[in-house]
Amino acid sequence: MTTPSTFKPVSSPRPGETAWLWLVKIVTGPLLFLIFILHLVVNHYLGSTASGLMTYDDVVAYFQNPLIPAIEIIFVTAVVTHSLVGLRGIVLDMNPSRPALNAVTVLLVALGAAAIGYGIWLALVIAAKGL
Amino acid sequence: MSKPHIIIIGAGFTGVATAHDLALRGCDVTVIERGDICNGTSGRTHGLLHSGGRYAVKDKESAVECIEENMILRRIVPQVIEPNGGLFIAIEESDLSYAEQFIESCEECGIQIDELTPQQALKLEPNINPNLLSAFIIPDGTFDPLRLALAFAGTAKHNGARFRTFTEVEGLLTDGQGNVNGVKVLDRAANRLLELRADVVVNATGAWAGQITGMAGLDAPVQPTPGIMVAYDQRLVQRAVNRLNVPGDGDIVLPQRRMVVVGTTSFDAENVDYIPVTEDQVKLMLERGSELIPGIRNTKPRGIYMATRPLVGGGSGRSIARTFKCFDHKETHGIDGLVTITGGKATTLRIMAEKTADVVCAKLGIDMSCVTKETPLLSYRQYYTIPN
Amino acid sequence: MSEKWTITLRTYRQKEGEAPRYDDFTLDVDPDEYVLDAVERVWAFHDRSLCFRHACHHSTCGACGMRVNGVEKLTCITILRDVTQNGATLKVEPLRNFPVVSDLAVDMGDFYKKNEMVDARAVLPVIEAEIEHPSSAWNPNDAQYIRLSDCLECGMCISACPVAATTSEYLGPAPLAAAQDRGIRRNPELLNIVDSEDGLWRCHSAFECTAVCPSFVDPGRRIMDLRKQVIGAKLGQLFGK
Amino acid sequence: MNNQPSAKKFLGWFNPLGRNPGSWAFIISRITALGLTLYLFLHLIVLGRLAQGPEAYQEFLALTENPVVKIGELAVIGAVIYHGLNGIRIVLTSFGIGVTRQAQLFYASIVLAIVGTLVFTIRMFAG
Repeated sequence: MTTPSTFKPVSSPRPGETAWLWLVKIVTGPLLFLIFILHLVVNHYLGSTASGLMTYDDVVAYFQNPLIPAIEIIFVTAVVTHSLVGLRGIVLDMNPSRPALNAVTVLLVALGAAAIGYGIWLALVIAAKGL
Repeated sequence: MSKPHIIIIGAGFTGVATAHDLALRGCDVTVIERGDICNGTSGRTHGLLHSGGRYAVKDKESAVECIEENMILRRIVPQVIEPNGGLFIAIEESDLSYAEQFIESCEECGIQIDELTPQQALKLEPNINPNLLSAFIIPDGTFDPLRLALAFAGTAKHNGARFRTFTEVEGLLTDGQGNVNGVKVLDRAANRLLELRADVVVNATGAWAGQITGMAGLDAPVQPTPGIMVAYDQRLVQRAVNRLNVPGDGDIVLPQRRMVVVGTTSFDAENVDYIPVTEDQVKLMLERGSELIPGIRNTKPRGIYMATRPLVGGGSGRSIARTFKCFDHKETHGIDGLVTITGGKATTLRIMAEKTADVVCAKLGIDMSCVTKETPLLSYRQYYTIPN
Repeated sequence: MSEKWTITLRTYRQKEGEAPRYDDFTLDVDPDEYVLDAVERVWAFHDRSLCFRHACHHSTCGACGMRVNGVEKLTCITILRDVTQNGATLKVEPLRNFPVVSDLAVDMGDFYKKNEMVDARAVLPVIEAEIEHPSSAWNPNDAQYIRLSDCLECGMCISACPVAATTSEYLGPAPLAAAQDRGIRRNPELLNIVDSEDGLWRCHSAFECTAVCPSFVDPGRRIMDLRKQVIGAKLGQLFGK
Repeated sequence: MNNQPSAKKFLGWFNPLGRNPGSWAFIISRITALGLTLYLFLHLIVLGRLAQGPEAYQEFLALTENPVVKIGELAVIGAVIYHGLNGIRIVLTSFGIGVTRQAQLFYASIVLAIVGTLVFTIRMFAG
């Protein structure tokens, strides 16, 4: 065994980015891919317009089955989370200072919450239109 | 009285070991190296942690030094050593006839050896020459040259020594009466000339020792004697494998990381800065190496290089005693302030440093004795973790 | 060995306070020689001020890593024939992502410190070799033998790594590979070092490190395995194992 | 050539010189990620029209007939297929599966992304 190192490391690694953040990306990723395939097929093959897109009435009808808004909500939550955690990873690669990183993190969380909130609201509004 | 300042020229094995020793004896040490640590002969040494077996018959003094230092290095710097032992194997009748005096001399020098039957030897090392006639186990080992030096250099730095790499000595500074009291150096990274004063200048430049003593108008009786080494890309043995006979060409094969390294040859050379590899010597290594380990024939060379031994004294090639000399130029030429250390082998770097440090301390009236035998070295990475 | 080529060695030069430049040296070489031999000849016969790091000349010390025609190579084992042709120009530059000391020599201080931080193993039992390769012809009863580790600490994986290019804080492939080699379960103190902003999770699976590693370490694969070890350890912590 | 790492060097991510497949996977993943994040938020905003009633949504639908928008949408589809598959490549290699074939997994991601995009090109233009 080499003698214990008696020195202070070049920079003690900044705690924060732990396995959980990475796991969030890694769990939402494949989930997103599955839902995405569904999303793609539905929007390009089931709609009544020539190119397969859905008209207003198609969308409202589609949202009547309560399962659909549920999936859409999971979808928007997962995709917003995945993309913003990823974006933070890109920002990390720009080696921001600790305060700058915290600011970016707060901003991303706020943006994410807003987008997810808005997504859920939108899904419920559309579903409600059909009642 | 402030600490005496010692300048050591050359950061090969002897230079860094002397820096380590003097740093422990209360000296302020500066090591000047024109390249980086170990970029001369020391870097390209074969890497054999010598048991002394090769020299037991003809050079007992060397053999005893080797076995003692071998054991000390295993204790103080295990992190750079493959301590798996060695084999002397006899392939032909002439090898066998060497066995008797070999056993006697090894015992005389305190080198522990055991004879093995060919079957026993093949069981331990299946890749050695299957029709060997006899074999002896011996406490050889191998090491990583750069890391052995870095371990000494790092520990020296930890104890206050400073290292100036990429700094080349252009001339010696004198005090007017011809005594050396410093060096004129060119910092090659910054292209700046500097003058550094010192109480004693130690010339530890190995095969290049003559260039430094030349600056003081002296010549150093060092006979640069290069030899070839060929590294092959498979680790076929766990132990060092030596040919049981008088020292000859290509008579040692060492394992190192995932390679085996065959060495060496011996010839004279003048310009030591660059020794080209010659095809015939490469073929010779393959031939001799595969006599010991036939498997080498179906490996590929990974690195081929020349290393220049700083043999002491006149005379050519192998016959010079393989020990080392420490010259205090005050006694030899009446020039104070300059000490030259040359000769010796990698394994004996600690004792060479001890003797040199003794000479330096005697000149400066420091009556501290050497403690490096019992001082474990720090991790070799400490050389880089401690700022210069 | 006897064939003769004439090549131009375009060498990166930088002295303190001077702008970097490239010097061309025309050399007669033997194509079976190594790139390091050519560089050393430039120092010996053409320009004594050339600074470069080299020691063992047979891939055990890790000092002579350089970028040869833009690709990281251990110059002591890179044969000229494999990287250039007769009459061609061979560009030699220092490794990326390390401070340049001068010319081709870089300062490996930070990198060695990170290896020291994870206490990378310098020697290990012979049979522990994650990568089986003909070069490892050892048999099971060699268990008690010790050998020097595969990692030469040559720094080329850090030079090739796109993440290491963005910050010197990043631990880097070799130290992460060394942490994997030591194992999180056997050395729990490693968890906080590697499971951090400058550690494991910055790796973007470019596998450039594995592409340039000259010495059977395959840091890319080891980082991936380290992810498994860390996730296991974290889940273990969560469920109080 | 400033040799040291620095944050300003993030353009270096996209430097194709002497890169191996793994780096291309990383570069294209990062480009598609940035594109997709931008598209995601535009997509969410545009879909807001559904809440404003049929006319607003109809107006938006007309927009999607424009070939330039269709090509844009195809790019998004290609990007998502590639980014998704490469993500799965990273998940697999992170758990030790296919590590020695990571380059082939990357090539597969590219090929499938192109094939997927072609399928939808036919679907959207041939109709």
